Amino acid sequence: MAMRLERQPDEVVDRDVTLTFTWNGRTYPAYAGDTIASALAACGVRIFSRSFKYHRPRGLLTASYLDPGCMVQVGDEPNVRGAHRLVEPGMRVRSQDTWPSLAVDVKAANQLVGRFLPAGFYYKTFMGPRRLWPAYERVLERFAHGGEIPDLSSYQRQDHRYDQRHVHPDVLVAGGGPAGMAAAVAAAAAGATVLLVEEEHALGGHLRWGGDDVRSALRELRGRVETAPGIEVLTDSVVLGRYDDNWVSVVQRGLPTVNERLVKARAKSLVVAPGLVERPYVFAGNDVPGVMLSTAVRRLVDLYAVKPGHRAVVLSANPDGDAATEALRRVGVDVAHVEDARRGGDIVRVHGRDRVRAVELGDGRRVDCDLVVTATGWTAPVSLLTMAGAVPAYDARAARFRADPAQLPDNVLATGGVVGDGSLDELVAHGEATGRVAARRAAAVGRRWRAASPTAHKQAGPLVEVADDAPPALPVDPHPELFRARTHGIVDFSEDVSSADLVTAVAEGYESAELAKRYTTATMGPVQGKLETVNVIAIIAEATRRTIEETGTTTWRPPYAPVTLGALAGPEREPVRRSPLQSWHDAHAATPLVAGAWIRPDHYGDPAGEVRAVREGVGLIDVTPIGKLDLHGPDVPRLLNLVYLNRWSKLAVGRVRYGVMCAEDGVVLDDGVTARLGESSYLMTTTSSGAATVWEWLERWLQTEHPDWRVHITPVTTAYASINVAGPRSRELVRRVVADVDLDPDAFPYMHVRTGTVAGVADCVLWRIGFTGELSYELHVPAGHGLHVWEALLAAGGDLGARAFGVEAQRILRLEKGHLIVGQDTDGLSRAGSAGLEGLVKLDKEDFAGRPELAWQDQQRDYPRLVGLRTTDPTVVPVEGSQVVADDGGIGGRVTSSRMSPTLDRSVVLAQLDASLAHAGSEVTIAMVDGTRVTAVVTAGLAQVDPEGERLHG
Amino acid sequence: MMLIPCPWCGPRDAAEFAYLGEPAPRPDPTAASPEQWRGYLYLRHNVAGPGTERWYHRMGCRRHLLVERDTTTNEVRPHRSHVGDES
Amino acid sequence: MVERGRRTGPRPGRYSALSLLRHGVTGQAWPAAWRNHDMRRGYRVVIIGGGVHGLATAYYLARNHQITDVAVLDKGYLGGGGSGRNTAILRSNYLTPEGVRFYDRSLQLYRGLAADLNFNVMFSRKGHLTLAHSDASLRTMRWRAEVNKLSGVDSDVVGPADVKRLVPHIDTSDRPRYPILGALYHPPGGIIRHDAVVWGYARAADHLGAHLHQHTEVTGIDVSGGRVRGVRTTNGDVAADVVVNATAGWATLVADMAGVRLPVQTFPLQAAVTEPVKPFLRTVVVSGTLHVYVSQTARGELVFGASVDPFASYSTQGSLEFTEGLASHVLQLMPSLSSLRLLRQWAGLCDMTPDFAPIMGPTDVDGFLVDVGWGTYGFKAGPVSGEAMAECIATGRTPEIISSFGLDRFARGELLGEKGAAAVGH
Amino acid sequence: MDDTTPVARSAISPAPPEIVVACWAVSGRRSTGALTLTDASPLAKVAVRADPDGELAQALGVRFGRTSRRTDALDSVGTDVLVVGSGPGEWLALGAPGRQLALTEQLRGLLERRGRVSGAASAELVTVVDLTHGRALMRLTGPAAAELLGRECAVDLTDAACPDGSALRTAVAGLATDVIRDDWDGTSSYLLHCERSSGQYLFDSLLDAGTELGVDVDGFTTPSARDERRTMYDF
Repeated sequence: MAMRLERQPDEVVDRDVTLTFTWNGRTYPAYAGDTIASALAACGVRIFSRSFKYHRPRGLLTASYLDPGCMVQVGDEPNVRGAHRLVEPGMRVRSQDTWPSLAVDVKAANQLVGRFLPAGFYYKTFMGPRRLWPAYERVLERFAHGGEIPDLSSYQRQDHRYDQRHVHPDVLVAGGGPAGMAAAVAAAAAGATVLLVEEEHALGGHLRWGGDDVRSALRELRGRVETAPGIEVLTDSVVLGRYDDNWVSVVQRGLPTVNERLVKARAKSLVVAPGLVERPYVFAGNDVPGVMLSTAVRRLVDLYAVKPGHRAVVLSANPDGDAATEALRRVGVDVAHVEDARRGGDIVRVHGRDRVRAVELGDGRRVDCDLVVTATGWTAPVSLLTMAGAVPAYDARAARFRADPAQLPDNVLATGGVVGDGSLDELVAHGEATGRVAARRAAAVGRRWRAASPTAHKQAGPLVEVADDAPPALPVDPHPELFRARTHGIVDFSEDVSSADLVTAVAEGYESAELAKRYTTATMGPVQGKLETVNVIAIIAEATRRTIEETGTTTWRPPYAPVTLGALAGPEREPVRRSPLQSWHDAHAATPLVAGAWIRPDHYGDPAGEVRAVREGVGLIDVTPIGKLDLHGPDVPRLLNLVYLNRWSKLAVGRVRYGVMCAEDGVVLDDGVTARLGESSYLMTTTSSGAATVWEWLERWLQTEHPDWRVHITPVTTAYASINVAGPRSRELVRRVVADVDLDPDAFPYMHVRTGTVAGVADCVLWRIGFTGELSYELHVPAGHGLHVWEALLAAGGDLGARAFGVEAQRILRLEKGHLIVGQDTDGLSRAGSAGLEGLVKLDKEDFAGRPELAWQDQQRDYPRLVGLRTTDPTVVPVEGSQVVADDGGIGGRVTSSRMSPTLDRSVVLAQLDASLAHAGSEVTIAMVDGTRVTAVVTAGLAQVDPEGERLHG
Repeated sequence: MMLIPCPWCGPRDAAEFAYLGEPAPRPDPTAASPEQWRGYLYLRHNVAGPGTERWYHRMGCRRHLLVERDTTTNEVRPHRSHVGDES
Repeated sequence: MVERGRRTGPRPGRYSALSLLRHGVTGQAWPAAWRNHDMRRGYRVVIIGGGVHGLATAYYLARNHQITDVAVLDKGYLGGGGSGRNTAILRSNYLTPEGVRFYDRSLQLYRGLAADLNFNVMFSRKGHLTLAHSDASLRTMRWRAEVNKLSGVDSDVVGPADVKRLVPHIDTSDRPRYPILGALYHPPGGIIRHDAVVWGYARAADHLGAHLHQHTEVTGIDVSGGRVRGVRTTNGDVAADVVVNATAGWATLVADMAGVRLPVQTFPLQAAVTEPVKPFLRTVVVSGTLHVYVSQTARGELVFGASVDPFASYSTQGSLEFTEGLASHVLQLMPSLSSLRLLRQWAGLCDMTPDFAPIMGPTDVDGFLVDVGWGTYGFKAGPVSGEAMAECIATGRTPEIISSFGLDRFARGELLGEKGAAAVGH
Repeated sequence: MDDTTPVARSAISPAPPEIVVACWAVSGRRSTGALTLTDASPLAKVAVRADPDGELAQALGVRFGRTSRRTDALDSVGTDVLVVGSGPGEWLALGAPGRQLALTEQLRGLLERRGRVSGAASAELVTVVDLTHGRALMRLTGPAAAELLGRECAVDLTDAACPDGSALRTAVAGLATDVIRDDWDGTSSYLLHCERSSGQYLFDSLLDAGTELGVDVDGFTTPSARDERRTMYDF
């Protein structure tokens, strides 16, 4: 550790703990608390990456998270901020984007041709011939800048854990510098719960490298934070965004259990205290390793005890530059020259390629050195303030954009450097006053919310809104306006965009700041403008001969800091729904079928055999996902009349009826059967995918159009396990397990409902309906007993050939019978007539959903129809989605459902056809997916098996 | 994430609600002309600014409610018909 | 706005590798890509909206119909709306024959655009893969593929093994929740540099004589006797024979100025981009079920999009829940991306129609035309829309290729069936 | 209940050992952890709908957002019934396992017993539905319970906003769930009530979210354990 200094008073490294890690395959030592960059810099490493476009060597610039020159690959994690990430034992760190090595980068040849690659050069060439562009594209891709993501095969889920947490602080303080800490303490003292979020690894902000003068103040502030009740501190955490109603996202890094955590806060007050970000200076060679900001110097020296160079030249425009000079001198760096920008000093050029050799001053003098330090001004990171609605304005006197706190909503306040300057005492006083206001406003919001919420105990007295006493204004110090020297240099270090590029863009007509940025890609890289945005605007202003104010404002889009997809996603939470019979399906090798959130058995290995069992004997299918709604009240018939196409006024107790619902545009919405169980009790079923939609649809009619109707709806889909027992021998089977219901066809005919005891389970509902076209009983069993009844049925029906059938067999059975599936045999434009449902539409009812559209459809004849098709070649099964081709070559319809029928031993097909083709007996042509054509004839009805319905009614 | 002022549950995250949009009065289904009916189906004012809209508290009390929202800022207030319902 | 006449110099020089070299050697500055003009008192055609639709309309008016007395007005900078906020995906695998034919023409124009405009728009034919996670979506994809094939568009349903081959990072294992049952593969689809399309059209339209007026907001539209007379702007009143509403996000507000009501609601559409990583994703990947689409740019960034926000709004602030949903859905598909970082999110405004198809052509006000209601798929239709709108203006007749997109279809109750393919199908 | 009554199964698979309590197959596991999750699905669960300001609301004496533990006439056996104001004009009554029929009858008869005739046209519409089999119910207990729920639920569950005796419905792990604060002997405890088919999902999600906090599965307590500590019957 050749560049490691002797122990520094404020250092954060623990010299008692030495770790090792590798950098590009070589082992390096580090102390606990070192960042990757500080450990490497302590060992004399100066180059950490290559730049994006020209592959110029890059060293440390800010020595912070924002450092654009220190993006590295750590294990399988790309784009790690090496100047922020702490070294862990055994860490494998590699440089990114270098070939063959960091020291010798072949792509650096781009530097030599840079003059031919001006901003936007790629727009100006390779327009043709067209076939050459893809080849060039591949070359461009090689220059993609960044690390590598792991292959799926090598990705270990357990090494990549992320989670999330919701918090509800009264006050959230973004930034743990002096003002932020003071705000947190004052808010807590006023009774608020506080979340204090700090980006760095410790609280303190710039006090951490402030030296002797502020050391005791820092200790005291930290002590107050620690002892104050109700403050939770998150370090190595960043507020990413402020969204509607103070919904604030925070990423928490460096946790032992998870890679990253997303903290989602509903903050009653947000205090924005991010301090200031030091701004680089634009001049020729400003990206040569060895050029760094004054804050980088102080971080390296004070926090990590690393000597940034041997011989330095400092360009200082402010006290922080002077302090950096002091720090350098203190640790024995030879400060060869200090150029004071406040007195017109300037530097115009750095000499050297992979390291600083010398610097040329404004007056032409040349000074040999290996370190150039600039302190030319600050950027206020107003991101959270702009997200809250503030529009930052340029303040020429302070040489930075500032946000006017008056533009902020009541629940957002700002303190510290982002607002103004001032002594430490002034900053702390401002923070405290801001914290108090934040706490008071939060208390008022909390009282309002609790008063509106039925869970909290009601407030005793009326709400008292407390008057604000606004914090005193912070002074704003004058600062010289320094953006660019008279030479051109890099403006956006991550994107390798120079000031010359911006000038070119403006000259070519891209005068708006937004256009110039887009044309050059300035501010689009990983740093997202935090370092360069003000310089960019200043240079565009200069090029367009406008003022900075006229040129624009700084735009900051969330997130403020990059955040992993893993943290945003959190742990995987995708609700799934399981039937009470699922364990049986799993144990019997059912092939699972994902249907919405439900997992269903598609088949048990032999769908055709399952079909035959139903047609010939008896089969059982788990239909639990069918939606079920308990409807109760005297006005249920009115509701049914309104939502169904057909009439429901006279449904007798014990009867079941089929109904179809349409939306107000007449398009088919859902279908199902509804039973009348008692005088004012009904049980409605819906399709399984439509269950939630139908429930909301009914509630919508009741709540918004007919609030006077007396109907209660209770969703009971999974109160029952639903088992359909289908087949000619179903009655025989059901009789064996049901004692208290007369199953005689006359006593319990088709489309009737009974309640009874099944296999010892009371309160079961039995319907006689038949989606499969067979005699069948649908048993709705209290869900906890579903498995018992299912197993009892299978056991009782062994000699009848009873077996389970899955969704696939059911689809075949219903298709043979010509029963449609809403959403498959209908689409988003199918009105009732197009689904073969004209007969259900009762236009003599005064009102029902979609009535006018269906009345108008009834008057025209040219709408598409659902028909059955019989292919000329019975072995041909046109795939669902196959198109029917009209005589003119256009599309005349499509196959909506098709299967090989085990019952008929030929294909069965439903299709939606144009009216002109949809006559029984007409021959149509189907385009098969392999390009061949087959013919088919439109059948008389939709049902191919038992069109008379004898089996069903048996 | 916006807070929707549910008149029954208090302020809740918008993600708990379904947005049903600007309410349109339903014409008389027996007398409406095609223009009137399709206006009801398809035409909305699409205001840029404060407007009234309906939401459904799907994850909560399952009640429909009205709010006033400024569509340019997403500032939400309870609709006047709900103000004073619950104190 | 103060007219800044200092750049009325030579028309833009031709771009080529040779000219790049020459400028590199001589250090000579490039001419401006377009010029600033004084606003005339009147134009034959005023186009409201300086995005890809408006600029393409101006370009084809001049190129195909020799109509150059044209002004394009934009309240901000060129391409600052949807044209600069979309995810730049091109495809033509729509569901209806009308849709397929229309977007296929657009793709055809896009393929020749770089040469046509002398501006490299960097069309990258990556192929476009729409994943199916259920039987129902597989069925819809087969339907789309068959319609596409009959219209001569390269599109087919492929199996999980093909998906894996095209995108090795996709998890095609037997996961319970969103299994990958197959995909609709559309090799001609891809991505393009959206800003370059805007700039290329702007430069070419300017070159042919159209006037581009940035930072000029339309504040009113003059209509009398049932026909349009001109527009009022923040830059003065302008008479016009034809006014075209080619805006997105503000379509209803602009139409209201002419007294025309549109069945449009405005929803934000959000997008996001990650930090760059080495290229690994060669294909555009879409999952309608998971509401996500993703592609990797030549710069290495992943660009993500989703479906529109769940509620109407004119706010482009963006939301956290969008990025959360996006990330969780992307990781469902490609779990090994978990340590990749999201860099930036943004939002644009989409004018949604009831049937997810646009509204194009004449209105009840003579001379007031619309090219609106573009939902989430306006960018990919830019060239063909410009071409068709230009023809519509020049001939006074609605070209056949947009005849099914007329405003009157809603009152007739004859909606188009594009919803299934357009809702999230980028 | 006689011996022939079949054993009912909850939506949540019991952690071993599996035992039968009150004709429900449940977990007999005993945890001494500080944060426990228990499948309480065997409890009788009865939903009530009525006018939020009507007579039944008065008779129940619980408003939306709050709970009340009653030992009075609601259940003739005299075990506790927890009446939850689960929505505007909605209540959820939780009772001892197997008591759902009795509880349903009691609730249906509540107004009659107050001298009302249910058939009368002017009578308030009251709906009572037994949801014992239709819902999953679990109890999360421990000082860190709110913190665990904060991983999966966006609503403020701090004491000021959600004190003991609170009831609300919101999304937990993306699922519509009744969250009922019902402390045990001063220890934070929440009942979570959701649609049955997603019960296992919710249970697993809470276990996953609580790994870091040390959440442990505790079984459904038997009546004989009643003397030793509060049981699920007391819920």
